Amino acid sequence: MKYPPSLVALIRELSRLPGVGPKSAQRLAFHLFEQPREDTERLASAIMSAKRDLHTCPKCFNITDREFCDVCTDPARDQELICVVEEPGDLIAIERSGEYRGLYHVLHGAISPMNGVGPDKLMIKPLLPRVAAGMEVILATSTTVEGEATSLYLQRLLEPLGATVSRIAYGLPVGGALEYADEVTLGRALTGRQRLTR
Amino acid sequence: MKYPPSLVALIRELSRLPGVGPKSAQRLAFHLFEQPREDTERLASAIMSAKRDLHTCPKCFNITDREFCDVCTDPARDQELICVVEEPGDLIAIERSGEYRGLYHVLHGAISPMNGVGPDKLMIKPLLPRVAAGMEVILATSTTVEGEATSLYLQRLLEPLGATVSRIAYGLPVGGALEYADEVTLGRALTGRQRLTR
Amino acid sequence: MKYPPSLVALIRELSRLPGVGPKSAQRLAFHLFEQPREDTERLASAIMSAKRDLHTCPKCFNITDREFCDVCTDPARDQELICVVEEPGDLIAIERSGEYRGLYHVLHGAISPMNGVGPDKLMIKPLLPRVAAGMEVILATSTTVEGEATSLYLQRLLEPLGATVSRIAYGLPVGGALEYADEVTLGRALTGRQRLTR
Amino acid sequence: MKYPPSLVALIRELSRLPGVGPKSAQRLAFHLFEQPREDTERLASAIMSAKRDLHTCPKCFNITDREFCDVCTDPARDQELICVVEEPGDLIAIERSGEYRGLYHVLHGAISPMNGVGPDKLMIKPLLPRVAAGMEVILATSTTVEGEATSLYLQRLLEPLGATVSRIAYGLPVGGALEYADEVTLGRALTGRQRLTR
Amino acid sequence: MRSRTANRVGIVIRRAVMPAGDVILTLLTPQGKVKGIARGGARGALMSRLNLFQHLAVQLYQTPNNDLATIQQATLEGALPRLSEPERYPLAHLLAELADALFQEGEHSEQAFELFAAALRGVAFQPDPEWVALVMSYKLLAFAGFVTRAERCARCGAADPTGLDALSGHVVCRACSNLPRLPDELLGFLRSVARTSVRGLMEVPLPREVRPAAWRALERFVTAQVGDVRSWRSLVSTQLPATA
Amino acid sequence: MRSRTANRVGIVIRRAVMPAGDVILTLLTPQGKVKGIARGGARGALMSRLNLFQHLAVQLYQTPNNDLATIQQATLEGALPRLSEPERYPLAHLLAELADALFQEGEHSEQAFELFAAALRGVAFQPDPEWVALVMSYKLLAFAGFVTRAERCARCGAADPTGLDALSGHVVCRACSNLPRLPDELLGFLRSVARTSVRGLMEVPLPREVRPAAWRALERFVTAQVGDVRSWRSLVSTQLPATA
Ligand SMILES: [Zn+2]
Ligand SMILES: [Zn+2]
Ligand SMILES: [Zn+2]
Ligand SMILES: [Zn+2]
Ligand SMILES: [Zn+2]
Ligand SMILES: [Zn+2]
Repeated sequence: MKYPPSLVALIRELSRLPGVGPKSAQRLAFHLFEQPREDTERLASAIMSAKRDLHTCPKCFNITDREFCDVCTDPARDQELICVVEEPGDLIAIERSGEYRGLYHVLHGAISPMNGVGPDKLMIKPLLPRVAAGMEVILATSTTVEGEATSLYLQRLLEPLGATVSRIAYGLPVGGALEYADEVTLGRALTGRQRLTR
Repeated sequence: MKYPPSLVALIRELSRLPGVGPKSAQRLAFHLFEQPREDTERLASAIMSAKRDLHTCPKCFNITDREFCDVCTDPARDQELICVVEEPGDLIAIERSGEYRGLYHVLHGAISPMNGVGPDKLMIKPLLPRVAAGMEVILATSTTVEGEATSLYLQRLLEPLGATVSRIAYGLPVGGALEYADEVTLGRALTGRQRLTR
Repeated sequence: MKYPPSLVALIRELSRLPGVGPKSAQRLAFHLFEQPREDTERLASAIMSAKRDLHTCPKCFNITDREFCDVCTDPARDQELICVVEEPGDLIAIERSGEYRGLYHVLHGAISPMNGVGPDKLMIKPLLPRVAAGMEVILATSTTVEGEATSLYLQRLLEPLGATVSRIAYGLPVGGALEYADEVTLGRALTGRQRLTR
Repeated sequence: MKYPPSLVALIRELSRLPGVGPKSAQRLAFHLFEQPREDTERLASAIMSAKRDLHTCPKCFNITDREFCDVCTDPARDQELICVVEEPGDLIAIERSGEYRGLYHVLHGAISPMNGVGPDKLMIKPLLPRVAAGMEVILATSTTVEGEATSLYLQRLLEPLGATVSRIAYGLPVGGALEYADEVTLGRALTGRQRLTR
Repeated sequence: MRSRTANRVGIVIRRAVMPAGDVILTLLTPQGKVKGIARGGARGALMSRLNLFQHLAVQLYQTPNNDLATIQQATLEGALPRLSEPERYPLAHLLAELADALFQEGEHSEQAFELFAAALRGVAFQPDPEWVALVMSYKLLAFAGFVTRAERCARCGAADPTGLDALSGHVVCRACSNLPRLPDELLGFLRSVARTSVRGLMEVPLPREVRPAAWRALERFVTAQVGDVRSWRSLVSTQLPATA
Repeated sequence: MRSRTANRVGIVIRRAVMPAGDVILTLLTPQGKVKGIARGGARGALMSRLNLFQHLAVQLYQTPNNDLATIQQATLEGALPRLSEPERYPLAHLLAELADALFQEGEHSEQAFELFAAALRGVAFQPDPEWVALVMSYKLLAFAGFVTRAERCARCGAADPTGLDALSGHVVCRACSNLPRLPDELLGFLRSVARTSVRGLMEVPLPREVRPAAWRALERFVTAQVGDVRSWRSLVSTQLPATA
């Protein structure tokens, strides 16, 4: 049996999405086929509108549909505190934690020479003019080797500017038993222990 | 931070897809944002075209973009053999196995009174005029309770028409060790054993 | 810190068990340490007694603590039916299915030249005198390549003896949807379909 | 088929081990049956010796086969630093990290009233005389609610003794991406961020 | 439909870690008590969410061959970290254990859930968590149909009973019991607790010196009517003398 | 035997995270290069172990239907955290990328593994990581059979060639190349690198001012003989001017 070309095209496009294998692409295609026309139209136009309306904030490189993003234009945010993250999704994860009230800077990646990503490919240059003496910059890149290398690179660049540079804490996740933690994390959790005060 | 409305809309629409949780929807949305405009346009238009071009074959209820589907119009197919399946995806799985050269009939579901699916909700009625004495009908519904019930229901309807009715085999999957099979399947595999002949 | 030698020895012995990694071995060792002495003694003596009391049945090579095993000495069993399996665990899985009332023959492995297991390493020779014309031998080796090769090898040996030789059924497991079956299994399930009769 | 009683007994004893279900117990039993006698004897005697030789250190409640454990008798260990853990396995995990050179105190559990474990059931009383002004006590109980409650309870007891009390760090595990961290842990990782200094 | 999943939002009232790292949770939800297992939950991505007293949204997957549903996804709706504080922690355990004993699986009750959630919140944030726990324990019992009889002697029906019945935990007259007379404030509380609002009860806390008697009365009543509750034992020992 | 698992100990030379959170690792081991996928490895218990440049023991499970083996267990044998430092990080990438290009899957070689492991350790701990990387790059190339011809002109065979051949990366005579003359120290290094011990080479580092030429010679040779290596591009930009 030959598949109808428009079914083939749909399956091919869907299987380009990250995390969607050929089997799930087929399942998604059949699902879309069984939905009412309004629903599929809503999906297609949501995809088009998002692409048309969204761009990166010229200040912090977060995703936005205005000139500057919601964080950059919020006067209640602490303007002396910048949290540097790798991806827009990291920014959203931090926002969701509800523990942070400063600004952000999205690098759009981490340094990885073997993948052709040097510092010049990341939004590092536009970060420097944002940092002034007396401010704090929190390096919240991943705790992978790539994220740690990016953090060390930024530390060297930022310290001469007179800013306080800090690194997101390594340690045990909430809800964990020591027994299930790996040795490296456990070692970092011990050396990074926090003094308790009443 | 408030998310841009078109990002929110995109995440909401994506999370309606089966198997896409809120976290994956967000990841998909960011991915689409980072793609070139042509790629996202191609996805959106593939969704729209599929919806516009595809419908079910009036004979076997397979998905097609012509009047009748590719299987129904292929004269090389064995016209005396009909394989009854639950979903269009099952038809494709069987086609992919390469072991079958007859026709199909897609029920678009299985009998499940608890979910409000009676025989009248399925494409059972249009199956009967397709069956004549001397033909063989293979019941290839799932081996779940619902699929088995649908198979028994069809058997009662089809036997009076003089057709040979057969059921897809229960047994061990290829590549399996007995030890890991469940007892019920193992029992079916033993009672359904096949005589070997040189 | 040096571990106490008897703890080290216990962890080492436990980690030799199949499916017990070094971490689980350590967890098991601590667990044994915290149990009352009677419980650990019962485990140690169960291991020793099993080793002392059990051997393979000289007729069917099942595990037993008598001269012949329970199946071989049960006169109610169908003496004209022999089910050939790879391992004692397979025999038990079939017994548990409750669908079988014949005898067994345990090969203690499958043919695998790459792992140095030829037919001579298996209990194949003692099977031949047990088979006579008019009997049925069910080949219930695994559906892996090795099990299938062993089955074909036995078929060639047994057919000249005038016995009916049959193979456990390949097919869909009970409770499965077609969509999730692999193509090879699906093909076998279709070609091995069973005719339904009222 | 009736199983041989010594096989039944072995399976029953094995399935009492943590993490060993009835199916794995059966598999382990068959495995032991197939091993040479010396190997099974070595396992059985390792179990017995461990039970006979091991007890808890009267000072820190670590597992040992001497009067006092290896850590307590090592003069090179920092005698002014005590790390409090829930289980002996936690102590070993910390030792393996190689980052710690002080002493330990094993509580043998965490406070959990609904499981009948009050502070009196744990090795808390013998900890107090070990703590003097100027020492540091690191509370390395789990980051679960139970471990956190135990840590808070100990903090109240230890602070009046003039010791520095610290808590193992909460944060991101090494090798993690922010995106996959949960919000609570992310929040703790941000508030617990560490100032970087050249 | 091939789906066997259900979404539930509730509070974790019991948590047990199996040796292989699986976590078994009991949640109290508006749809009743549910139990599920999170495979590898003690080390995996769900770890931080699967904790005692946390308010979770979970996806449960029920297979036909297993009685215990599998917890596939969990999102945290809210945590009450202050419940770990020594003066609150054993009280939270008591309430959770009571809820576990009083409500059955599949017994649909939004009210029971709301009452329990309010109780935990109260213990977490109120300045007098002990009083919250006493009041809410009686409220949970009353909701499940267990009300201490204190208006009339539970044995002979005489008016104004004053002593505890060791067997039933109800209040009986002097003729029917030889236990000492209960404090007047406690008698007043026991007579009014079922029909007074939570807010009303919170406004007139029992004096500290009467509370031990109140706990003993509650313990006897629960043990007689509901069954063994293990948290009692830690109620005294966990709270440090300085803060109790 | 029904087992399809194998244990391997090696160093992670490549790591890619798939969108669903799976991690694909390439390890260089004494038994050759192996590739495997850790399902959910970006969030699960193995997370901390599945990192670039880490020395791991893994259990691989090979199913008949999949080419990519599954990584089931991983224990960390050793990490080299200093490789994240700006002056070492791009050099480690270069060595890993070279090893990935030079050694094939299933090509058993303990020596190749030991050489690469020594190279990474040197870059991590030596005070002059740039020199370690240059020397060890040439050593890895030589081990794989790629030796720069520098004794005689690679084109016409004339003695004492002095310039680089843009096409092959070998050294040629003035008649055969119009590129400028290489520095004498570099010519000496190129002529001796294959037959001198690592220790011997480490003792006589090239002066700093000659190194850019040495890198260019290496880049040309690798590009011509082995193929495209992406890490070159970051060699300059990643290292901060102050520390390079
Ligand atoms: Zn912005
Ligand atoms: Zn058709
Ligand atoms: Zn036998
Ligand atoms: Zn000790
Ligand atoms: Zn009375
Ligand atoms: Zn020349």
